[in-house]
Amino acid sequence: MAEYLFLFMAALVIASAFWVVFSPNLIHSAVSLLFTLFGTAGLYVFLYADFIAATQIVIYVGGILVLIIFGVMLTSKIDSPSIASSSANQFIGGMGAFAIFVMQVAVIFNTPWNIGSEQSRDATVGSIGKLLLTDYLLPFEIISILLLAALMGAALLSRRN
Amino acid sequence: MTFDEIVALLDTKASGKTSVIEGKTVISVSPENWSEISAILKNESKLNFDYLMCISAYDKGDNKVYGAAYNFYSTVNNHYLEVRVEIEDGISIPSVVELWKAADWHEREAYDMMGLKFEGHPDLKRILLSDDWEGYPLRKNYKEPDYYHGLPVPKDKSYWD
Amino acid sequence: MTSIFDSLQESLAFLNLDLFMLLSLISLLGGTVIFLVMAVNALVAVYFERKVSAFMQDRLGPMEVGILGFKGGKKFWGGIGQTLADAIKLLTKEDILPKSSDKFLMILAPFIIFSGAFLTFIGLPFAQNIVISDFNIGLFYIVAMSSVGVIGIILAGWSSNNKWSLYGAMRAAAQIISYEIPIGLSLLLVVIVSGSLHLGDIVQWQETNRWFIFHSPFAFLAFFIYFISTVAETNRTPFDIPEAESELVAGWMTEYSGFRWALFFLSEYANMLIVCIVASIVFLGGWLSPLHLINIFPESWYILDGPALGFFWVSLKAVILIFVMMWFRWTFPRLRVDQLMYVCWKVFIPFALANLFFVSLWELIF
Amino acid sequence: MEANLVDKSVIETGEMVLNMGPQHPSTHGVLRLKIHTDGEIVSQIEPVIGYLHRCFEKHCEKLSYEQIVPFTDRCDYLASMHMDHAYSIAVEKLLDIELPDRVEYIRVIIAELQRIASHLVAVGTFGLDVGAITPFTWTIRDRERVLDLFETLCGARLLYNYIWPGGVSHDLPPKFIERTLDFLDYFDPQIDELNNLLTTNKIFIERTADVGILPPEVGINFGVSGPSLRGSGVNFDLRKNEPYSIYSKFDFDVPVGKGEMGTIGDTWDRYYVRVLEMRESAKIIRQACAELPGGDVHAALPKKIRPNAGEVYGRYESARGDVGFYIMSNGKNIPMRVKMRSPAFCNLSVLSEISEGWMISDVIAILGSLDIVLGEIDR
Repeated sequence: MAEYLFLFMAALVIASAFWVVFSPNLIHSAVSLLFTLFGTAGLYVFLYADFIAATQIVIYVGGILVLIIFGVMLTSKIDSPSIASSSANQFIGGMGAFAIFVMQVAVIFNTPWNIGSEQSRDATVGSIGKLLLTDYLLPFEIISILLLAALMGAALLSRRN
Repeated sequence: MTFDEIVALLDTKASGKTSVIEGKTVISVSPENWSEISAILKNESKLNFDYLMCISAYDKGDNKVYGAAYNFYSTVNNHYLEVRVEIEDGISIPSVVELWKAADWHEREAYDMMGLKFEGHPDLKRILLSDDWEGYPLRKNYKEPDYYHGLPVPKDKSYWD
Repeated sequence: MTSIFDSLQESLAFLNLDLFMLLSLISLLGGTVIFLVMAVNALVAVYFERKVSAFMQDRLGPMEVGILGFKGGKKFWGGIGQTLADAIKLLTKEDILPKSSDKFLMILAPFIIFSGAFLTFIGLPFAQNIVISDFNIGLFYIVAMSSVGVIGIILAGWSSNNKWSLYGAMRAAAQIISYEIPIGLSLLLVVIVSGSLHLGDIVQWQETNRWFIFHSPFAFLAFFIYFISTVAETNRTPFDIPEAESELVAGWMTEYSGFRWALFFLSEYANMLIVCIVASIVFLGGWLSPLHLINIFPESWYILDGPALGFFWVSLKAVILIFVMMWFRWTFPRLRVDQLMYVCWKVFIPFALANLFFVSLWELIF
Repeated sequence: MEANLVDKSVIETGEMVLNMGPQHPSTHGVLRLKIHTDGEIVSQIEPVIGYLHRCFEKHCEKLSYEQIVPFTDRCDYLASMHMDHAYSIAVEKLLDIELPDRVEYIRVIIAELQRIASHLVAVGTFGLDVGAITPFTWTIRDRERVLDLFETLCGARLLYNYIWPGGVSHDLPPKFIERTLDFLDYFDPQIDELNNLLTTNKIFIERTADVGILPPEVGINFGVSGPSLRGSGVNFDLRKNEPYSIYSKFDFDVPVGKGEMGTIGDTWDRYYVRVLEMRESAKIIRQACAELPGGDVHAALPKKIRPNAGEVYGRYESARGDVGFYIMSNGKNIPMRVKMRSPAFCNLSVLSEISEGWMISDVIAILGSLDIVLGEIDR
């Protein structure tokens, strides 16, 4: 059962990711990203990372994807429902992508995966919270300062004059 | 001020350029003098006609002479004046939009319905009828078109029967 | 806390199905239950809203349509079948797709919005054990899922190829994303105090201590911030600017008709129910009986307090909150879009943040 | 932190033309507004009118003076009595006749009732424009009572054809005065209720105060009249300034905008002037009902009205403002030219001027506060 579901999720992620790249319409790409992100959230659930899965949805789907769609709409004529995407430098891009692909495959086959039996875990929220406020406090704070700076920058940009 | 006082004042300011229509309390102005007289009506502090109530275009019925009747009122001095500017077909009347913004739409209506041209109007185009309408419907010699955009115009009830 | 999912799994064990079949069957059953809840909720809530508005506006509201010959007469129940008739009408109506719209997205959008509401219901308890699936991070899950719908709204507005729809979508996106923050911050208060994201635990906390709204003055304020923000989140008056009828015709729904419009409607009322149930669980003691608030009733009354009546109490609290939302709608004019943003960013968020700080202090001191 | 920190040309935004109407919930009829917007901010508005043009003025040149009355009804269909009254006054001025006292009193009572009815619609739909639905149903409920009165009066509820040149079509029905007074007793508390629900509502004030300010001199220059001009603090009401009919006999005030909630001449002021005017109208009706004389309801007129050659410009204070009928006669029984000066026509022309820089929502509120009726604008 779990296997089928995993395969379904993985297929969803890959297929929608393909469509993100190949769709001729930018908005369709962005919508396709919705399914990719959802599928990724599903994969997190398989890793017993329920909190991360929910975070994935609230931040990526509810926040960043909305931002992306806004961005796409603002880059072109906003009131026409066909925003075409075109690709330039296909050859160089293809080469780069291929190189990364080869690298990833190499990494996958060279990593000593620790495959064990299925195990269930308790809620992860508590431990995430503890880790964030103890071991990883500095990165956490740095990220919040970065976000604050981004927030102020956005406010500055959007202000007239 | 009464009508006679207004006429007397206008005579001192612009002598010979206005005349009183016989038997009526109406001033008649020729189109050449109209821009001068209208400025006096608006700016002379004793007259101070700040409120242009109405511009009525009319057709004398002889296919030649058309006129515009301006009804002025002063909200400061509470007096009233009617001025007429009569023209022969084809001659334009100086626009008074600069002095009274209310004249904007009234002059457009007069143009639309009676075909009076107002010189100096910022945007003299049809207001009530569609832009491609032919003829000026309130002229006495106006003939209803037989076709409008290729559709027959129903002229009597038999059309529906 | 057991969930419907678990209990179904137990009670269907006699069928001796393999796990895959069993889980599929249970998922299907659970989905049907949610869909029924949403549909019945929409039917009842729309009828309720019409009657409430009629009452407030010196009208009678629907009086003609009945069910099976029962019309309700000239009482409050007159026209009891009206919403059912409307639902049937909507389902049989022509489905119009404008010629120059983005058809794929226009068809997809209502389903995304609907899924947002639908998925939220999975983790939403109606009473102690009446929840489709009991999540450890229930509260966070609900917040996460209710943020999915906004994508559907943007897509619906944009794909219609109508400027009014686009305005509605832009306004809706800005509004919903903004108001998620005060909602999240108010709920975080509860999480800090009760120490859990699990809705059962939160109610448990309230049982051993007191209703959350009476926890501290800050919690009381948090409830109001939460409630008003949810009114904005569900796009209801006075925050209905995304579909402001007198300005944007119908906002992002302008070009929709028939069944897909019905989905919008369904999700809208479902969202209303969701936020009100969350409010009643998180702040108003959930399935705890309010009789405990004042201990003056004879012992025998506390029979009303048993688990069977949990559903009743949750619904009662939610219905009261829904009524308040309707009351808002038929009383207030609409805010302007900049005023709406002002209320969110300059009033609610600072207050919610201060609230968070003070409630943490409160917890440290007391 | 100066502007040159950001290169504006990179993120420049374009202007969008938004077509509001002719089918739109809050254009109060078939009005079309071409709105040039930058985001929500309106930079320019071009009203496009004429969708309801019914050639009123051309019809008038084919009809006798009596036959025109039903057409005037249809100009301002929310204040038909005012249109009839205005036209009748102009024709009577042209004929130079005296009317029986009873006619004048009846006309004043009816006209003020009509003003209440019309302002109720204006106030209610204005609430609707800013999103408050309940005040609309309440005002419509009260307007219904006025329409009921008119129905007993002449059988019609919208287009009355009641006030004719030289009189009214028939005398008041029995108990009309009692019923009118009953209505007024009922109506006074309703205004307080409306004020509680809408006028003093915080959101309503936020939406309307300081929005769409019409300075008095701009209003006068654009020919704005009626409550829309009085909202700017201009004390200009033809019933006081140039009393026609018998208005000089009555004691009433002319409410003007005082800027209580914001600036003088804002949208709230224009709204509130209408609310106050309803009270003043009630005051006039009470006085007129108390003094109503007996007598005939028709002046002695020949069967065919045939004025001498000449022209007249009759002014009248309708619910929307200064209605003018410019009638030119050439001595026949049909007029040579009838020009109607429509108050809403002039009021609408100021819309673009006062709504620049405001948001789309504000434009709706400003348009609502001008209280236009398209039947009258397009004629």
